[in-house]
Amino acid sequence: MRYLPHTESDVREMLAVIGQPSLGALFESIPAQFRMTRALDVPAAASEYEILAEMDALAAQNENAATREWFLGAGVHHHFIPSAVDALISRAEFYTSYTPYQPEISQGTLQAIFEWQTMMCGLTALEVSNASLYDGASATAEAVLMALRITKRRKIAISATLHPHYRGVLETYLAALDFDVVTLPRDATGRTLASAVDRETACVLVQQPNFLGCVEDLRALAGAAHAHGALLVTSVAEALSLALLAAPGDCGADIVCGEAQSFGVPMAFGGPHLGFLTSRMAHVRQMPGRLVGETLDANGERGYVLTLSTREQHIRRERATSNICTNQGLCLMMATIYLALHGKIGLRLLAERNLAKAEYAKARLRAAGLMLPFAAPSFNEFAVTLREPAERVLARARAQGIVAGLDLTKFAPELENALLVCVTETASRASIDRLVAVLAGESA
Amino acid sequence: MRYLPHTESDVREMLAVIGQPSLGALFESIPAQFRMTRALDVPAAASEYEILAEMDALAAQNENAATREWFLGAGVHHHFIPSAVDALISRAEFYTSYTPYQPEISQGTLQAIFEWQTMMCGLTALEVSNASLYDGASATAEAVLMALRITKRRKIAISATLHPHYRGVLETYLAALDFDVVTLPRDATGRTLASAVDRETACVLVQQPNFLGCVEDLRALAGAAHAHGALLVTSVAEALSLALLAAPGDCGADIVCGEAQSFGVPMAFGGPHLGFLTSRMAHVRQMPGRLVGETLDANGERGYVLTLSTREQHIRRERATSNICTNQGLCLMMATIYLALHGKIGLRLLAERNLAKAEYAKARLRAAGLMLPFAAPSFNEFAVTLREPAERVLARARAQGIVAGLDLTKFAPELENALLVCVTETASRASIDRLVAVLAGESA
Amino acid sequence: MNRNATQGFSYEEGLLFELSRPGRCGVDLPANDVPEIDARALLGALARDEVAGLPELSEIDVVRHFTRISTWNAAVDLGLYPLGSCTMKYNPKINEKVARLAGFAASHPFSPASETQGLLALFYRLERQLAEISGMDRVTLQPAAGAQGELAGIMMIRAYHAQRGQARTKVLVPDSAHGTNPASAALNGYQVVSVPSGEDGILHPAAVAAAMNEDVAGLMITNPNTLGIFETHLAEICQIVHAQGGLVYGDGANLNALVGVARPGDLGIDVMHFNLHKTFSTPHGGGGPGAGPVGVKASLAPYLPTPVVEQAADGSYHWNHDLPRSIGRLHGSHGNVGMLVRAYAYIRALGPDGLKRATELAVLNANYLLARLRGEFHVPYSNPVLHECVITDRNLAGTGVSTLDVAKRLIDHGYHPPTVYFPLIVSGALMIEPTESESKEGLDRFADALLAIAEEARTDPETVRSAPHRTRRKRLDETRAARKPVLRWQPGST
Amino acid sequence: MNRNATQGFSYEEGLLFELSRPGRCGVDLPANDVPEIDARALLGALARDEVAGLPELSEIDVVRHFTRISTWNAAVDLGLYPLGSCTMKYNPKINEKVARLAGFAASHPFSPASETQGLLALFYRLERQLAEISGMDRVTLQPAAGAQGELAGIMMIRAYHAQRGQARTKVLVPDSAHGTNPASAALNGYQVVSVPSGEDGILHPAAVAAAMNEDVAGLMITNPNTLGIFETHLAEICQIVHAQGGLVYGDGANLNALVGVARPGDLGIDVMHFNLHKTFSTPHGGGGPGAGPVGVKASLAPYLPTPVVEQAADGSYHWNHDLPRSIGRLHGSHGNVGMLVRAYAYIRALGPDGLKRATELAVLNANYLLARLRGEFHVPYSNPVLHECVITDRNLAGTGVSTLDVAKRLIDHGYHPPTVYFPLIVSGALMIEPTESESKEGLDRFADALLAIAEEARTDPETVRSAPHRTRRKRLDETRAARKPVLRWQPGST
Ligand SMILES: Cc1ncc(COP(=O)(O)O)c(C=O)c1O
Ligand SMILES: Cc1ncc(COP(=O)(O)O)c(C=O)c1O
Repeated sequence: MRYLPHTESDVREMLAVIGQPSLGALFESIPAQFRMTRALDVPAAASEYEILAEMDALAAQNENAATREWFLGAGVHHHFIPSAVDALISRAEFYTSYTPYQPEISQGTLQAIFEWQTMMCGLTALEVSNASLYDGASATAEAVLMALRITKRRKIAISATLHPHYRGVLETYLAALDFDVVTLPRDATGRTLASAVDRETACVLVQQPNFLGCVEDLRALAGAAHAHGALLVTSVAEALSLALLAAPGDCGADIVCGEAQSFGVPMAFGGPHLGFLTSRMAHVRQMPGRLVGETLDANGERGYVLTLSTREQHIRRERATSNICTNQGLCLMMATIYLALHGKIGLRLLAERNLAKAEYAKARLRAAGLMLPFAAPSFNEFAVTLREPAERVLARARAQGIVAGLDLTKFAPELENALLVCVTETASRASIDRLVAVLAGESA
Repeated sequence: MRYLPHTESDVREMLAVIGQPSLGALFESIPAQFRMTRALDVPAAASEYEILAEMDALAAQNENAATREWFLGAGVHHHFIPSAVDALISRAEFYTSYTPYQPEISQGTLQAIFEWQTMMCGLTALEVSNASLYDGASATAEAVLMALRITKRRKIAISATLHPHYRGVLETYLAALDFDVVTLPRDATGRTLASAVDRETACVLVQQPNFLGCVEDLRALAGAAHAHGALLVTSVAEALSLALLAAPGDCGADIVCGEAQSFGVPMAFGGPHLGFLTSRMAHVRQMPGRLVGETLDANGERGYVLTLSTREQHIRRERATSNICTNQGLCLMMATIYLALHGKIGLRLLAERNLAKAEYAKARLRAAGLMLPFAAPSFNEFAVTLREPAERVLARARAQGIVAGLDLTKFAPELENALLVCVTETASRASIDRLVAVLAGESA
Repeated sequence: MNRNATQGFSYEEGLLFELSRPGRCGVDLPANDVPEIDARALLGALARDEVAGLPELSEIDVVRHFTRISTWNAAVDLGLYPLGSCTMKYNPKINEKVARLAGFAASHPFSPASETQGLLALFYRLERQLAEISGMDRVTLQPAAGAQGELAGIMMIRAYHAQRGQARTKVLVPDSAHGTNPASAALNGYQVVSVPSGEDGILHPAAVAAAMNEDVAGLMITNPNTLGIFETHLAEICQIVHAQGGLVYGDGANLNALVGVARPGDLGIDVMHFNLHKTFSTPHGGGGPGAGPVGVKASLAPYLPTPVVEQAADGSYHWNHDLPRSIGRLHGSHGNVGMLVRAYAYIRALGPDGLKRATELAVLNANYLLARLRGEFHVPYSNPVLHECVITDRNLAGTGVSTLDVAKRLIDHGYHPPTVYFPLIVSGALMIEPTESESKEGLDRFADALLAIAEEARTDPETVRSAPHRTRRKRLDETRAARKPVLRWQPGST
Repeated sequence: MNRNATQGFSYEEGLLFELSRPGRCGVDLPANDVPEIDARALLGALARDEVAGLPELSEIDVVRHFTRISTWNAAVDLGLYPLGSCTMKYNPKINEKVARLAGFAASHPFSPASETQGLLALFYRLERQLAEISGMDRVTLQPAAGAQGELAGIMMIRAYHAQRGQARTKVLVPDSAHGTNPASAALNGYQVVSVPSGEDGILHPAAVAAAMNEDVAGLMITNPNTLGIFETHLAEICQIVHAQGGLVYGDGANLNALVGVARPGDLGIDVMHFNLHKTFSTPHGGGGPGAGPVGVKASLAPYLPTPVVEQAADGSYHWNHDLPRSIGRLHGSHGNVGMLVRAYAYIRALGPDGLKRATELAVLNANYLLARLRGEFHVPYSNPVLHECVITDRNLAGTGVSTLDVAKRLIDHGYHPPTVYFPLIVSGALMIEPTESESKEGLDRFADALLAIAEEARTDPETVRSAPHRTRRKRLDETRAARKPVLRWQPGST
């Protein structure tokens, strides 16, 4: 077997040193009745050539953004990823290493995390960033738990326009715990109403832009939360919006969490992606996840180490701020490279381009006589009201090679025939025009 | 522009240090009438996203072995390439470095070349290998020139079954030089007849297996050559055959040259591939191309350097053994990795598998009533006589997604309706059966 | 010093922000083909002025930066990385390739099942393969790592009890357990009760019996445990827990010691996670992503996270969202799918014989290392070990050299140190997991290095205590980092 | 010493053959689905017994081996690699990606044109782009590197004269020329006549006129020349050569100094090669592959190698093999196609403005470096330079430090040395080509390093003379290697 270096004579020599007669004898600490006497019932070993053929065949059965015109987002966004990202994360030093427990031989990973932390602080206008959480959904759950620990209150006010899967995960995380959840309704413009916040409220949780694509007024929500001593937790599912919208930290958000998949991480059927979390320095000891800090070596040279680990499970065990151990390191590396490539200028331009494309699509849809249900501004995603059930239109679009968006029937049943459309820099004007034609029911 | 780091203020500061007013002023040594006053007429700059779209579209127009059943060889062979090959040559240290002129910071490349040299000596049973030539065709031309230098004779006897493109390149290289060429005919079994060798003959050049797939009797040819003091030059277009056929050096070949594309180098429309050349140590000073040798460093530690460079153009100029400078370094790296992965056991197994697949195809074709024109044994490629012009059969096969081989009409007009078929480890029994069906004119 | 490592030059490289120059950019966008929009005009105060925190670099600056800093890392592809419990085995290159196929990497979780049959088929098959390997009945692939798998498992245990009208409040966790075990139980609202290991490092039925009662929801156990020792009493322990209505959670981090040899499900485990980044070779990525599928016995299947993949009579696959007793969703989408693809390719590569052989060789390697080190190094437990072994610094007492020093000195020999000071029940532990990827020669060189360090601790302790010496950065001051945390770069800070 | 480099650890690694163990193998084949064949039985003495020369290793052994040895190389992605004449510019990552698309990488040269229209279109467009950039009329993409391009060019010159019934026997080559120029001429049967450069490093009309006569087939000239200096008399020189019926070959290795600014064709060059691995950024691969297309004026077009791509009225592309006066074929297939794909992607990325800007910045960088070094280092010629500059060790006379020492000491600072002792007309030359990829800060650090070495040569010459100090291997003994060549590993030799 190609992955296994041992020759038969190696095995013999090693057994002799150990003083055991056979490989089987090494397992005698396992009671005999529990030792398997049959082979595993999995398919026979395959050569690389066969694996590739099988995987090619499986891959070919999945619609994907490489071969379709793509307008489906809803928390997982199709953005172009510069080739340098994959080239660099393919450095074995990055992808075949592990958590940088031994800083002297992990400075590459550590420095990149420190750079990531710095960039996320800048993008969210907060003071501390951790080194990733699993995904936007669990990061949001962790952010709420952090707010609960900070405030020691027991009520959570959640915007109705939070991504339904984020809400789902949050509810799963909270199920066993004794907290009250209230839902903040949205107004007719598509934005969250800060009702129901009171002295019991630990935090107001709002998504920016929200699940329906609307840009929330974070300052107003922060005002409402802070007026009662509650925290504002802002969840960001489309991280690129951070380059264009007022930074949550500047608007009063105390914790910003969410999903940074848009920063160079493939959609990949939803994962692995990149949960993030930033907060004020005052709350750092309640933060979940790893943190990298600057220090000096024995020669006084600058270097980086994992730090403040007394928050973490491997030190604090049941009193840890989270149970997370393995996180999304390589996705963080992708995003760090992606952000470094785009930089201050490129990320802004890209965000503006997303805005322009989406605004163009909105204008064309309106011109085609379709209704956009919300008056609130949007970034690169918005709802549109179709003339017939979205399911039918989606099927027609697919037949033309267009993945037109997300049917909102299940997620926002109050909106009839609504479709959530995401328009990123990857959509050309011509393909937007084709989208509009099929959504408006014009023949192609 | 993403590749260019200079900011406008960098440019200004640098010009100030240089003492020039503008970038244009740097070009004043070019007479004004020759300076362009218009922009180049090439397409406007494209973003990565646009380049990828354009290249995807161009690539999609080419039939290729990833999407077809493939039986076309004739010097460019479809073999499976283990993923580790590309992963490793994608190390920037390998592909963004150059010729290892400075050995202290090029030991990676140098050691790999030394390993390649060792392996090629073993495979060909000769004593010295160079560090690549452009391709099999030019390596063959260089081998003949080397034989001419060694023997100081002026006649070359070339087998009629040498790859026609190798013959073409050889004739191009020889055109200006004053040498005589005679062609050694093939016998009815498909093998070269060693007629016309005499005391004037510098070398007998024969391909093994020959262009028509037949395995030559090198010992007999070596005998004929050596009897007249001529050298035997053996050209190998399918390097994998070296793992199965009697090693040319053991059969008396004095120089072995050819193409090692089969060792992990993509077909890529014919290049870049990997010319190789091995010879006896006695002739090393007549060898073209780079050589790596072992030495010691100032501390007495083993290391590797380019050596015997007095043969080369950068030292010897017009008296060099060849004009080659940039060679096929990264292809050599691919092949070195490929050979290391396969190793002694794997390469033999692979060669045996090629033999078995081709023999199966031959048996099935015979069973289907088709004639195989040659009695000589073959390795993984052979000619078959069809019932109608190959062109027609090839078109029918293509319609079924099968690239069935090379129409020999142009290359061996004496063989009517002949097709050259290459069957490697990549062909399953089922796909060979489909091939046989279409070649035999059975309906699919 | 052996010839595994020496000294060479190393590049220096500042932080991205220090390299930044106003006006540089490493990407170009296509020409804009739609009307420009003035964000400030459209959004007013909802827009930000300019982006903060990002550097300005050209493409080559970025490529050089990350290529250079990468060279400061140790990695499996560069040498032995014997972190105990982490299973740093070889990450096959083919797996990296297949995970990047557009049909996987550019697919979307909201694409309907009918348009993603290849992925659903892969999920379906991988689930069944993991179930077969572990002896469990059903598997969810959703958890993003082992710890999230633990959380999911404990949630299912809670739901199971709740369904029976029981609000149990405690979870038993052996003192040798990994930190995620108590943390996961606590995160799920349970009170953690630590159960002491016996003198022989394993859990004894009596200790469990003493702690077990009807207030205990279950026991979390790692088998083989974090000492690499098989929990020989596990079956009996499971019976004790089950007898009181409790369930047993298996931490599958060490499943690589059992694959093809024994199945946790057969031993009495009710629910367990798999770390695909350990046993099933998906790369560790400098800290993730991993994947932490969870297998359950049929009794817990109703509580699995939603959705689950099912196959219809016509052979097609679909998502079933309708599990009324499900604990709900754990991931925004379907989990770390890219890792599932790699793990599937790994299982396909090895097949039944290869999987078992990998287990045997992993266990052979750990035992061989232990045989070579025993005597010179103190071995805290005499039980036979499986895939990893623990030694300590006890024999170095008096030299002033501690486990940390031995670890740092290993770096000079070109080795990533083992896990240190874990498990907590062993003072000065060095927990070594060579995995099956290591050859005999490689192990011999590593053992030689450890033995040389033990010798050096006696002859030249200061050299060991001040290690590493060959790295670009010498020993880093972790205390300083924690005392006055600097967690981001700020203008003027360099 | 500045902070571009320091010391860190480096892995040691033996030769593949030293790591080999009987029985290991790094690949598995699919199960055989056809009857086994006994090669010995079928082939008798035509078969070999067993394979010699190959090691036996598992996949991880091979991966580690090449990963480790790779770390001993300098590379463009790690830092400045200012080899003069070699144009070690940034190799964009997108080009690596597109060259690997199956439609390019898995295509076959014998597939008919109708089935490979994408590739033919790319050939057609790239030919036209190179013609436009150079001011030539037609281009062949077949030559595999610059030297083969020279050979092709000289062959076309010969064919041109032959067509006119002339058997000219000589080719003029300036003394500053690269070694491939005389070698290519000689390989094509010409006698090489060296033409001396003037005091100012460039070629003077008088020198050419003195050597030119009707026995001379042509002149090979590099412009800017290997000193980085524009051949200001080139137009007049071309006239002199043309007047006597000769042709002028342009060595295009330094075309990157002219792209978008001036065109060799406009200056009177009749035939020239392009090094796509220099001007057009295809990676140098540790010594290749490159690609050396050749452009010609219409007068030489009949002699182009066959086949050439042509476009039909319907827009489709085909191969034209029917060039009766062609010099014939130079490559077994169509040349180093993978490099053509990359070069095409590069030209597309830059466009007309980017191509020109790259030229300007390359020239800016060389001039800036020279401005920073002049004074401290001796500059042999005062003419303005374009894309590269030459300095010498003359100012170090008396310190015992030579160009070689300076080069080796640069390694300690983390830089690949420039080309040394070339061009031959300059004693102790250091020929520096920074390319446009280098930023101002990067150049400043490099200049600081060179200046520090000059200073060190005075204060501590021994340190310079024994450099490099920071590398895994110290200065290697090249004389020893040549004296008793060991060109392969043999059993027992370690
Ligand atoms: C024994 C044990 N349990 C649980 C975990 C947690 O798994 P993960 O890191 O995948 O979350 C680990 C990981 O190191 C472990 O070693
Ligand atoms: C001036 C000059 N001419 C010709 C060549 C030869 O080109 P190639 O190496 O592509 O064969 C070179 C390469 O170094 C060169 O610098």
